[in-house]
Amino acid sequence: MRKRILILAVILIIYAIFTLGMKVGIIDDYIKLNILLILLNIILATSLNLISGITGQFSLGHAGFMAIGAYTVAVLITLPKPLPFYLSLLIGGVFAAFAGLIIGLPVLRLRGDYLAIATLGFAEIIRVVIQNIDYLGGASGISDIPQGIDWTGYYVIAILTIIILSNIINSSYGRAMVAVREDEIAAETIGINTTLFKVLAFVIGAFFAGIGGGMYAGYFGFIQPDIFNFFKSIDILVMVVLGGLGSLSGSIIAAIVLTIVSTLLQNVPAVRMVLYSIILIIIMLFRPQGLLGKREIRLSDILSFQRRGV
Amino acid sequence: LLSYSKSSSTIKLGVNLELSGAVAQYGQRALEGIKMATDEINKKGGILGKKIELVIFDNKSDKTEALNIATRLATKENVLAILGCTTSGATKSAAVAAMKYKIPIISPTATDDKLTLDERTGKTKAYVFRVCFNDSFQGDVMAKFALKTLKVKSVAIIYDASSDYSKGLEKNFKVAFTKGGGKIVAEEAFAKSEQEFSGILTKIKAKNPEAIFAPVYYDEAGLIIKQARELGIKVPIMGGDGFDDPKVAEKAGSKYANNVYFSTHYSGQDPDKKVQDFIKKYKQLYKNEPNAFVATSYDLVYLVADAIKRANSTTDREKLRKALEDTKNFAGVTGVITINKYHNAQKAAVIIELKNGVQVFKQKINP
Amino acid sequence: MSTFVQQLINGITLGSVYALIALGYTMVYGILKFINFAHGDVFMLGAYIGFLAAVYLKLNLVGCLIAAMVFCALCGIIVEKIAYKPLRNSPKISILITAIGVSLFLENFMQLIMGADSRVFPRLIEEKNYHFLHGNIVVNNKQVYLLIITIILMIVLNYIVKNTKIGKAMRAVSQDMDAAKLMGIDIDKTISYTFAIGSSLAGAAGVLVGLYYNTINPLMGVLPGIKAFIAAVFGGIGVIPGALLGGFSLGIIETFVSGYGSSMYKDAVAFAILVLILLFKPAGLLGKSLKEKV
Amino acid sequence: MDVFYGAIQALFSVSLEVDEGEIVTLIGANGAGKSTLLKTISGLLKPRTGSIYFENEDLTKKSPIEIVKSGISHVPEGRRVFPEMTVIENLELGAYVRKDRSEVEKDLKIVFERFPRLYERRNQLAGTLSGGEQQMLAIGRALMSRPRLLLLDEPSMGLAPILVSEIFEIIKEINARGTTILLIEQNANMALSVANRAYVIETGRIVLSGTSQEVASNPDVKKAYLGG
Amino acid sequence: MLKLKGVTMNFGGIIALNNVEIDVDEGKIIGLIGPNGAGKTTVFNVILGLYTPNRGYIRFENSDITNKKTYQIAVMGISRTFQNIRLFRELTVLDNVRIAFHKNVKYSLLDAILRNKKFIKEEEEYLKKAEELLKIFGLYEKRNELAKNLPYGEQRKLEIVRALATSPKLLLLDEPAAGMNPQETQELKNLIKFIKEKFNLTILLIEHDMSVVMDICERIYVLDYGEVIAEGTPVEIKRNPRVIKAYLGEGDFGFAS
Ligand SMILES: Nc1ncnc2c1ncn2[C@@H]1O[C@H](COP(=O)(O)OP(=O)(O)OP(=O)(O)O)[C@@H](O)[C@H]1O
Ligand SMILES: Nc1ncnc2c1ncn2[C@@H]1O[C@H](COP(=O)(O)OP(=O)(O)OP(=O)(O)O)[C@@H](O)[C@H]1O
Ligand SMILES: [Mg+2]
Ligand SMILES: [Mg+2]
Repeated sequence: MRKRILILAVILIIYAIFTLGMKVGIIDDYIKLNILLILLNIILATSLNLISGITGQFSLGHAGFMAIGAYTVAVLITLPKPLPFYLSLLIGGVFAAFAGLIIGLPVLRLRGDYLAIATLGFAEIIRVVIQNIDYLGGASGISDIPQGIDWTGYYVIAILTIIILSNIINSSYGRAMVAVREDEIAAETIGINTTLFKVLAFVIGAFFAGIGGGMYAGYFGFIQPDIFNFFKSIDILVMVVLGGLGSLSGSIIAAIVLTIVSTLLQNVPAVRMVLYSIILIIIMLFRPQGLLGKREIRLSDILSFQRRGV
Repeated sequence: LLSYSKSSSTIKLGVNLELSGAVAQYGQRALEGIKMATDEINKKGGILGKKIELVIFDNKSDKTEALNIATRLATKENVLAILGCTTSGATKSAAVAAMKYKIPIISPTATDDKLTLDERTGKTKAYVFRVCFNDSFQGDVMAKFALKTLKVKSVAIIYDASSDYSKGLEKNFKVAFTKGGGKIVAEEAFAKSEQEFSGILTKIKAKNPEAIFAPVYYDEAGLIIKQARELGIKVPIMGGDGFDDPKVAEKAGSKYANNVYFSTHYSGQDPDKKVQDFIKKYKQLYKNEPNAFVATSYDLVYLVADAIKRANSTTDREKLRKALEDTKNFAGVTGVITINKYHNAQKAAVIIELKNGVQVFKQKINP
Repeated sequence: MSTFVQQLINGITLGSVYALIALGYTMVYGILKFINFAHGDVFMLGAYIGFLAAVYLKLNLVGCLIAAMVFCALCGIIVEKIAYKPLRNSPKISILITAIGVSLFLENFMQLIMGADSRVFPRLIEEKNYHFLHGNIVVNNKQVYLLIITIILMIVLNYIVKNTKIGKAMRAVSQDMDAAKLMGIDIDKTISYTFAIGSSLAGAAGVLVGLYYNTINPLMGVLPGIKAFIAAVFGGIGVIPGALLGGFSLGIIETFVSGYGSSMYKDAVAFAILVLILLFKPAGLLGKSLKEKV
Repeated sequence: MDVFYGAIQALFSVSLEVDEGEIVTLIGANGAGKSTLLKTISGLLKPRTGSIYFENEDLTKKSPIEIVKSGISHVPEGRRVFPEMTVIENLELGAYVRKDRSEVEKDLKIVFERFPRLYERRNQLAGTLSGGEQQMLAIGRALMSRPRLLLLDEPSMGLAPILVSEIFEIIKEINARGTTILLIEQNANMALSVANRAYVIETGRIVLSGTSQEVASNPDVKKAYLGG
Repeated sequence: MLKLKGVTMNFGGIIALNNVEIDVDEGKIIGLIGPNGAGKTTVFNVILGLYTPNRGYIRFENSDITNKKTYQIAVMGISRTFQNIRLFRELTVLDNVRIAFHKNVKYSLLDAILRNKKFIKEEEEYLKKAEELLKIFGLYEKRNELAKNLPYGEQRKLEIVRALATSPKLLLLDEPAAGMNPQETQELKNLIKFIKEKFNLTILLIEHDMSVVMDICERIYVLDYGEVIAEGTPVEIKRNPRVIKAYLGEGDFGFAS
């Protein structure tokens, strides 16, 4: 119990510090934007980690679910009688989760690279369909989406995502997902319905991707099918692997590191992508298992460590 | 906090372009035009006694990054205005920041009709401008050209469904052409980076259109012309300013680059000294032929410089915005530009014909 | 009817392009069990080498092919040594990330030094069109070359992997590296060979496709790379004739979807068909879905 | 020799000698380091200190390939057959370093004579063989390189009793034809009955060595490894 | 309790099982022996639904499980170990065991997300049970090691622990003594007898080590080329000439002396 209160306190303190920073102006709008991007990437990376890292299902379609969330929100909050933003966001997540279910049921029978292709395929189908629906703006997208969310919303949702995912992972349900990753046959023989857990991971992951997409629409104000293309999925996958497959804290750190690296590289426009690719390779060479491997850095561990240190 | 720092001895202009990634070829060419014009202006002493300083960033052809960079330019770098981006998507994304921080953003080449208009209210976005014509104008021009000059009644369209430029032209051409009594016999779409068009061309061939309209960029244009001709399709092929690159003829091969017509901003054969100087200078600098991206971006800098001069302030974004709005009959390489109330460049279009791979001036169409 | 035949020809041509790239993909995958994401970019590199060889060294087609193949083989070996070898004992997905890194590097490096704009590939051979059925069906000589070369390369490659000693070594390495060492197989050398062959195939494909479409640019490998990967998986990844079959299937499906259905949904429908077929053949067309022995 | 897995030390200054023509057996409990020792000899692991000599040649720095070429063959623990290759292909790979093709053909016949079951299954993928069949294949594959020193890691594991005795017959026969053998066995009774000399290893250290009879009659060994 | 009737299984031409009939009575330890490749492991695989037999049916406690999915069969109370060890290699010893409690978990996903009392209480219970099981098998000290780093013999034991954690009624052991020396084998025998009593198990056991089979099995089935060639008590089997010829050989090695 004390542990929980402590964690809550840390979460609140971080929130207070950043909010204050923004009020005072130490954190200017540019930095704030990048902090929001980090939070968004955390949601996307941790949720993909549930699918690919924890459950071991190689998915290249995360951006597709993001698109569903983003478009749902964009449409619902711009209706003649607009729905409230957070309700729309939830609906966006549910739609994405539903898509995850529809796609997951047949596709998750496939393994490894075959699964990768199928998920990639579905994400592309989602994108192409949106691209060809004029009501959704077609290729030119939807712009001037009213802003429905700000720093507080981003922060709270990111924290909730982390807590929910980590609670799932550290339960029997999460362990069953890990079992699916490690050895499907062995998992089945100890009574784990591997299909169910694959689909479950897929649905939960898709839900949070949808939420992430909706948050994007609600803050960035402009969406286009092209934003949610295959390369977006790859970007998220890179974060997951770089952080360490199966490590939520790894995903969080990778989301932070990669977003900051990318921002810093803005300063060298001519070679930014060349440098980025080299950095990517070097990190992988030095940390082949990802920054954290399968380990987790828990907030509670850090706290208790510090207390001991004092 | 957000106002432009007064002490600066230069005029800082932000450049937000696709220098890497999917459409780097547009951004890189646009940057050439921007740099060339800036150098010229600075050599002549700058504007209002100050030199232009370009603050250049690469948005990786990524929309989110375009917004990120626009935010940076508007807040951290304190530039007077933002030049860019080349594509409508990135520009729209960046425009979110432009509106928020009240800084003019002027695109050299983004053509989507909706770019400068608020999608919710339909009003013109105060800080968003462009120096090129928009899709509906070009679509109109080519539809009229098809009906009146080529005198064709049935047209097949090939377009890039993943490109808002291509879709915009397609849509507006269709409307104008059918209104004028023409018939669209086929509409075929493909997605970015396609190289193989024989499938859709074969289908089109079976429908026997009198002409083909292909609102695409030069890479695809060259391939479409070539593959169509190889399949024995001989009818005229039309396009927009995306065709305006010498590569179209090179790719198609001079044998096939015939009976091709496209609308664009200016003709290389235009005897106007400004045009000829521009072409000569560009060739010297870059050992290459200029295309539409280079030319409009080149004009972009001069147009902004002109507005700064009229605003008589090197620091005030609001004054610059007004001056931009007031731009009338600005004489650039790509024509005489007036910024209309929708913040679009109003100017004449020229129609170019390819004859044995050579660009020949065909006619001029006024707005 | 003539339209149908013409579409079939179009589909086979497109399929040859996919197959040509998929061959190298599948070969590297078959041995190392990882998706060499940079394969499409090696293909691009091959096209540029061919381009440079033709423009500056004035080499003919064969010369350009050899130049591109040799250069790409070297490149493949170097890339493997730098970016993949240190990760040999890591999860395959880690190598996938360095492969993405390599891919980004090659694309952006080329954009940097050669410019992002496309180049026109020189016409190295005389183009000829053959007309049939009163000009209703057109085949050109480049299409024929493309098809023949693809098939020949497939046969050669299949022979190498199935029947030669190095081929057996490759397969052994792919199945159990330690056990392969105990057989006296030089793992490094075998993998280098694999990359050399796979990359030189990509190089050759680059030149041929560059010649066929006469357009090259630094990103030209991205889409064909993905499509070839799909083709390889579809045919049964790791199975060499599968790459050919997968490539042709994908090419023909795409062409027919856009030729007879809606071209707007070409990719979506093609994908849907592929996924559907995969659901019934979960290991691809020619992949054996072995019941795992437990 | 001292051998480590990362930071974990698995062997502690182990010294061991095998003379030409001998059968030497190494016995020890689970996790004692027996397999580790064989892996070090065949070059899969590198000792941190110490050295390995084979016929006056220093193998310590050599790669597994060179070690195989010099005449050492290793039947690893857990069989490690190539699962997606046929039985014949597996056997052919055993002769990978050999150049004398006609002799290889002969040896292939000999292996099939020894293990008729493998002949029945010659075109089956090795991964689908039963456990015991795979074990036969692993031994057969090692023999294909005509080794002068054969390292056997628990060759009788998973074999039917009738085959166990056969395997030991085969080991004796191979030895009689001039192949030196270093044998790891859980079935210490059998191992000691065919071996000339034996070593006992406990938690990475050699604790006892001597002729088979000496070792077999040691009371500690009797109690710990011989089931009585 | 378990009944195989007329079970036939072939793999593209190879008949791995031919008309196999096996009866396992509740509370017994039954042995399954036979030459290599006779089809013993395949019997386990068809029981657990990893392969579906081409003919015949399998009943477990009065229900037909022939076409059931593996996990359903496991939930019904059959658990197994593998000849080629299949642990969750990258997980710790403790986690390997904890995962196996999944089929008994009563808290919902929502309980897990909310970390409520129900969740915490159950989790604590599983942890305690897992640790108890590990202690029985002497693996408690190694609970935080990765499974793949255990020596072979201990991996085998861990597999048994994992199988037990699912609280099965019927336990299938595939060569549990492989890779163990006589002393360890002796311990294993005692362990098997012990857990059988403690957890009220029925056991079907494949083993080539005759000292194990003859000592602890009450009945033995002998397979050869996919057919049951003999069935009986250890004494009967030991003397059966067909079994001697096909499987045991003439020597008396392997028998506990
Ligand atoms: N890859 C590894 N990483 C870390 N430790 C290892 C590794 N492989 C083996 N070990 C450890 O090294 C020690 C010796 O293992 P080894 O496999 O040599 O034992 P063994 O005598 O062959 O046992 P067994 O009879 O069970 O096969 C054991 O404690 C084992 O846990
Ligand atoms: N998936 C499969 N595909 C093809 N053949 C198979 C497959 N599984 C088993 N077999 C064959 O079926 C036969 C029986 O195999 P099984 O593994 O049941 O033997 P076993 O009695 O357990 O032998 P061992 O004692 O050696 O483990 C073997 O000949 C094997 O090659
Ligand atoms: Mg061992
Ligand atoms: Mg078996």
